[in-house]
Amino acid sequence: MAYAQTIEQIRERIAEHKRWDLVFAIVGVLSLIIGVLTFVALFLNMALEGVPRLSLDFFSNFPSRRPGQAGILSAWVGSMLVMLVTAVVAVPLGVGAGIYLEEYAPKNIVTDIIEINITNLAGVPSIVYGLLALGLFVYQFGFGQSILSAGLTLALLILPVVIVATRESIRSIPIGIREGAYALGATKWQVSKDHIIPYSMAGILTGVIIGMSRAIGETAPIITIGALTFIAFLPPAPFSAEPPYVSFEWLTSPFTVMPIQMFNWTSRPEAAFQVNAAAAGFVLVLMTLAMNGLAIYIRYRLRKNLKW
Amino acid sequence: MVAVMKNHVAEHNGREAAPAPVVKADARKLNFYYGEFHALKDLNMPVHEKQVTALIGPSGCGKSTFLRCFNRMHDLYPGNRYQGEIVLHPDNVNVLDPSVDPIEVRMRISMVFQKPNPFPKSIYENVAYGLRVRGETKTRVLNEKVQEALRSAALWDEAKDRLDKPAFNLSGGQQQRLCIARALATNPEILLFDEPTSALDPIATGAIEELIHDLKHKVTILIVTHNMQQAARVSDYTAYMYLGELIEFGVTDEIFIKPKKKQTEDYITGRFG
Amino acid sequence: MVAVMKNHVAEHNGREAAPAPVVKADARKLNFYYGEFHALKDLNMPVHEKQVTALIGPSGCGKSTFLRCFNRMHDLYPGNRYQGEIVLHPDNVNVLDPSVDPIEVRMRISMVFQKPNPFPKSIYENVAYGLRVRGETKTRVLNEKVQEALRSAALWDEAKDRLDKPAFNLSGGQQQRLCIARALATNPEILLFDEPTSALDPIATGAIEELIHDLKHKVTILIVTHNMQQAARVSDYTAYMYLGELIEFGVTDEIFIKPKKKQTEDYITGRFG
Amino acid sequence: SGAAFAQSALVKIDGSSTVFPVTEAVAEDFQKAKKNAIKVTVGISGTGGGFKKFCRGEIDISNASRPILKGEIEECKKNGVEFVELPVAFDALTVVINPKNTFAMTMTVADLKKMWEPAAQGKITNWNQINPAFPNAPLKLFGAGSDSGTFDYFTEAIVGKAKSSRGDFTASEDDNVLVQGVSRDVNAIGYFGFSYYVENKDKLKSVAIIEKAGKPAVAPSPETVLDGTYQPLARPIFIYISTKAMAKPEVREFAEYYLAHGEKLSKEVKYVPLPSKYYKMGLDRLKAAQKGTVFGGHADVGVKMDELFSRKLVN
Amino acid sequence: MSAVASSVPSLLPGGANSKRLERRLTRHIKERVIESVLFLAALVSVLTTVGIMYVLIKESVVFFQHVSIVDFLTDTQWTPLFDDAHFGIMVLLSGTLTSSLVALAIAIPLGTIIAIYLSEFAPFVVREVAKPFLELLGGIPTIVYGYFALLFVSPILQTLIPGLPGFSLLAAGIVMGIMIIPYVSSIAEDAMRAVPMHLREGSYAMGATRFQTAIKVVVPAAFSGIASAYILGISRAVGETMILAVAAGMQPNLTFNPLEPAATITAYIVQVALGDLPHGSIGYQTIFAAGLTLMLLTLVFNILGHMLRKKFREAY
Ligand SMILES: Nc1ncnc2c1ncn2[C@@H]1O[C@H](COP(=O)(O)OP(=O)(O)OP(=O)(O)O)[C@@H](O)[C@H]1O
Ligand SMILES: Nc1ncnc2c1ncn2[C@@H]1O[C@H](COP(=O)(O)OP(=O)(O)OP(=O)(O)O)[C@@H](O)[C@H]1O
Ligand SMILES: [Mg+2]
Ligand SMILES: [Mg+2]
Repeated sequence: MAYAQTIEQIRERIAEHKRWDLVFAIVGVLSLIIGVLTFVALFLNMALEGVPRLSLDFFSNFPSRRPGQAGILSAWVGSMLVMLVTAVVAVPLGVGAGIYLEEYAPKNIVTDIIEINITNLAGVPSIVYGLLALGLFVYQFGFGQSILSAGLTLALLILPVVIVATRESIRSIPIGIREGAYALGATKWQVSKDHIIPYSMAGILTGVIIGMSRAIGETAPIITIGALTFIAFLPPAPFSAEPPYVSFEWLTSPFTVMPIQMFNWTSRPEAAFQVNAAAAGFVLVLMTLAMNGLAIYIRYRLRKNLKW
Repeated sequence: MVAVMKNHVAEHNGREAAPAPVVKADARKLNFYYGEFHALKDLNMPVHEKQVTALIGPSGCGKSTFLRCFNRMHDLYPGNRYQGEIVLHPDNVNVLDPSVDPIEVRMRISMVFQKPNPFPKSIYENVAYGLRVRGETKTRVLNEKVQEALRSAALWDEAKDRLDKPAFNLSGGQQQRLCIARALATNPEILLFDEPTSALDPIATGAIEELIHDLKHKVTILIVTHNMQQAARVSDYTAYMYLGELIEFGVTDEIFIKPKKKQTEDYITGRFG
Repeated sequence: MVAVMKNHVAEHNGREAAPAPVVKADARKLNFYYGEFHALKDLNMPVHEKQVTALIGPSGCGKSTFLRCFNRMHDLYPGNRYQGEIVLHPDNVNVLDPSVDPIEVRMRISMVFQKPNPFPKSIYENVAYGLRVRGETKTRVLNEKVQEALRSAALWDEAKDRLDKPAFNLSGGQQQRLCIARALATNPEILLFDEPTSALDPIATGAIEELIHDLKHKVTILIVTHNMQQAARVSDYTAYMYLGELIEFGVTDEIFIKPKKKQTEDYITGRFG
Repeated sequence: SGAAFAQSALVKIDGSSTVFPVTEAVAEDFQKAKKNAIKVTVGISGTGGGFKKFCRGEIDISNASRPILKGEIEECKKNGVEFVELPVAFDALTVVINPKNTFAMTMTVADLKKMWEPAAQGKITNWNQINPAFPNAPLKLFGAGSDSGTFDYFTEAIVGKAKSSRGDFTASEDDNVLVQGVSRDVNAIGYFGFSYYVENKDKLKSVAIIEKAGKPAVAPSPETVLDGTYQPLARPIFIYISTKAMAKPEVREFAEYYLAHGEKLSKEVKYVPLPSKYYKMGLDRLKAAQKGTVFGGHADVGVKMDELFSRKLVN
Repeated sequence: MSAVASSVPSLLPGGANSKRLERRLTRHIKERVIESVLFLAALVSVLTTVGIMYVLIKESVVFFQHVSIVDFLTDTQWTPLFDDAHFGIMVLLSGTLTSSLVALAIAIPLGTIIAIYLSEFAPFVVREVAKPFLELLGGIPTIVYGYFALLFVSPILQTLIPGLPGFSLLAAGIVMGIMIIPYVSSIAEDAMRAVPMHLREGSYAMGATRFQTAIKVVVPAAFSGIASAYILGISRAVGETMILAVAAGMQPNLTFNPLEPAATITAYIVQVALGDLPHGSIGYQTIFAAGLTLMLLTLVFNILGHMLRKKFREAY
């Protein structure tokens, strides 16, 4: 009141500012719509083209030169197995690294290097991981173009994502819980295994699944490893009825994955293969969707039990 | 209930603080640094066995810092530095000595925090955690000790039918008593409280104060509070701190009735802080 | 400094609280709900012009909730609901009326928070923020008002050589004074303080209390504190709240010397809380 | 056990993406014929990638869209890998234009050279610079990626020197991308494998090629390739079989199956099969385990069909 | 001191000293072992970088024995596989940078706007639904985006910009930008939401509107996190492969004009990886030199980002 401006002037100002609020809200919604519409357009496009092609046969057939008989059996099985290796490698490594950095790491130059390194790795192009894998896993270690090589490559690729998610999740645990455990005489490892890991599981799993949904669609690094495309058989089963019951032979088996199968089909001359590619793409996006849905569900379930 | 408590305390302070008590722990020339910041300056103070010692002083004077030296909580964060000693009797160990394992110190000296911090586990598992950490696995022993601790923390009746329910379903005051039970389950020699009631409502506060009074017969207690009335009600000895220094230490009644230092008097009468 | 302050306040309370003051704002049958939770119950209370009114009461009684009704802070979160009125004089506007723009209310009624919360900007820009929000762009006007506000907040001497430095470089007490300067720069009609010193050390606290005392001549002040001594020192009127209700309201000296209600007395004498 | 069986009965093939469709078709039928007792994998690491693995002994058969080169032969020698060279089909590189283009239906090799030689870079940018009869319209070029056998062959055949080309054209490893490019631009011209043209006849038009002045314009078709008149852009494609791998019955069986059914299957995937007798000759070469290449480590152009078997094998 | 140490075993009441000592020792050893294992897990990321650098440098060294670094950096032509070979990485770099700039010109403003909108404006439900939905954009195989750019976006652009070729950095860049939006918006939004509420309340209490609060207080306070989002977006743009391989034209063209077709480093690498080149040839080694360039490029961005974040790290 004592202020130079009258109430009327202030109201005018406010009205003017609120117009900006409105303008921005509209721009925001529009931007959001651009993103969402692109997704919907891509998805519908694939769905319209690919869905008619979907049938049980499409999932249970091997690739074929005849588009009508070609299926994605080896591709989806391959993708699943590669993802399995990726998860089995990336989760313990990522969680271990995350715990080390949050709970154990002293403030020194080694820790700094590791930290900078992780941010940096998150930005390294996936194709460069392909070059690493080709030089290291395929040749140096002699794993060849196997499920193992591909799984390891993708595991390294998503490792930064898992580490970052783990750390974020650990950081959200209130300091009081941690101190409460230490005050009872728990050791670092006891605190980590009894508290830190269980309570941060929701965040960790979310990170893992986000990483995996990126990995499952990756084409470039697997092409660089040397992609196999015609695989009309499945890797040996991991379990058998006779001793030793469990076999790891599938790890070294040749394989193909969904994006490679898609890539192969898109570069075929016959138009019918383009339809197959769309159908495979549709399935792949559904797989990603399912994984994301799973992530949301897990997050919801686990968070429900955590209140602080 | 408030009235009952008052009587309790008054009667008690008058009767029991008199006989010269045994020293359970002894801070000697204790200095503490948060990196460059000198948070505790040359503290000398005894903690008497099976008595309640209260630490009072304005915010930021170093009460929590002092308390957390006793169970080496500061070891958890880098850059912290102790100097001097806190000697634990009867075995005469300096708990601050680097060669002493902080984990063993914490097994002997338990702590209850300002905000109730139960683990997101069941009530039972919360209380049993300290025992499990010590490697106890026998269900019979665990059951027994959990029950005993919950009884001591006056929570047994409220909790006995829901031991496997999440601790978060308890009210704030119950949660704080659960944290006390958790600290008691391992039979600590000293129990540290850092403003245990500041997050609680008056009724829960009364219950905790009563509990502290009852526990005194079992364990040595050191409590930080910035509620002077609370210090007067529950403690046998009071230490007044200011800017990292121990200004005055003595029997609670004396400190509150006729403090030796002007500074203490100003604080207690509310002239500042 | 503490001593000086005391004199100030005593002299002041004795001399100035007497003449019947003008009502600046008036809460009438105020109810407030956090979703289902009924946090304020039928509050009726006047706020007197150019006087300091203190809200006291145990933790969780609704002091902050009440204070934040005055500038419609609760509008920021979904699910909150007001009932009743807070009428602002002399123009007799009910600030809680949905047709009243909360932004306009906030332009008239400023607030200082518990934890100093300067913006990540320079000292100058922090103080100028409210003016810029109002569309002031003239450098001359801004300079003048910033200087005036910093002087009123007793920060000018410390800040004048570093106006373009980040506000984060200030100490806690300086940051809080900066937040006061920020709130003052727009000449608010009422200034709300929510425990403005609880994050500060005793010396910074003293400085802020002195400042509040000086500001009273310029602006109507409503302050939440859970330090009763502080309420006694700085306020002309005191309201005691408990569990969302206003238990007692009156001239500070009377409330502290002979409260009408037993409940108020118990709280003030520290029998609980 | 089953696992051991899987291990021994695996045929590993890798290499050119150009040869892939033919080999894939053979592999598919072969596996069916063997009731899946023998497994076959076919990769697409490119001819170069295929030979690299082949010479390291990692794979049994290499798909190649060009003959093996000197360096690769040496690499193989170093590792003691010897091979049998088998031509399996023809690919007719097809020069295509937009269907709306009515002026460039036939072109001479000289015209194409003018268009593609390195000297043309940045200078020949308009159709009427090729031939004054052509309209005044910008020239848009589409071609194979410079790392491909197709590129090598085209440059050698048209410009006269392998890998000698202008650089300012749109290149892609994926021929569908080129199909898109040419079909959407009236002024475009490009080249790729015959099968892509066949599948996209509605979007593209092929250019009839005049090899030399005085010769007739010949459009690509299975017939013109077989009778040898579509020159110089018809090229043979090969598989190379490691002699060591031939010791394995499944590899040998596969190779024999390839030659027995190659004619039918390559036609099915829109490649131009060799005349029947050449598959017979290939089978003989396989049975006799005649090692080496007839090209002496160069990527020759315009090899006559019978030269594939009549020339001397060197290894 | 040593006297104290010897009295330690009696720290816990009851029980034999030697047994206690032994238990402490096992506990100590167990803790050390676990710490070492966890440290090794953390070290894997460093080893990955070392591995990448080793592989790239090993092959690049051979390459640079044949091609001088000066030529590599200054030549204006990139025809490594031609008869007349030139190795001017600038050509690929120009394509990489131009396409990235186009992508970032889309992703950074849109991503930031979406982040601000979601964090400061959107109702709870919109935010909870829109965010995972947007993140799905990142889960679509990039090859699908490639064809989207070529078959959908390119024709539209051609009608808007007459004379635009069917393949262009613009079309590829725009689609790449859309693909990157979720990376930018998601991280930026996290950063904004981490800004403590009391800062926002401070601004609202001054009578600021949502927009003013968002722009003047939240964004500056979250700047270091927003910078991380941008850096990650840049890295993604620079490293994106399949979209460019399909839609950008693969024409080694030294140009900064987005309306032209051009080749990028990544597109070149994947092209060669699929091609018919003999391995071990100079042509083949170019992909490692190109990969090294790419790696160094992202490294520079990341280090810049790290420094930027350090400088702007807020202490609220
Ligand atoms: N981790 C830390 N790093 C640096 N300084 C610290 C840290 N923790 C506390 N301090 C400082 O040490 C001093 C003592 O803090 P302490 O928490 O012990 O105070 P307190 O007496 O418990 O106060 P309160 O009543 O507010 O809890 C304060 O000045 C505080 O700012
Ligand atoms: N956002 C919220 N949602 C639901 N309940 C709330 C919310 N904020 C506060 N409350 C509840 O409203 C009551 C009053 O809270 P308020 O913060 O006003 O108390 P206070 O008197 O300021 O206490 P303190 O001294 O601890 O600041 C408390 O019971 C509190 O739990
Ligand atoms: Mg404290
Ligand atoms: Mg409050």
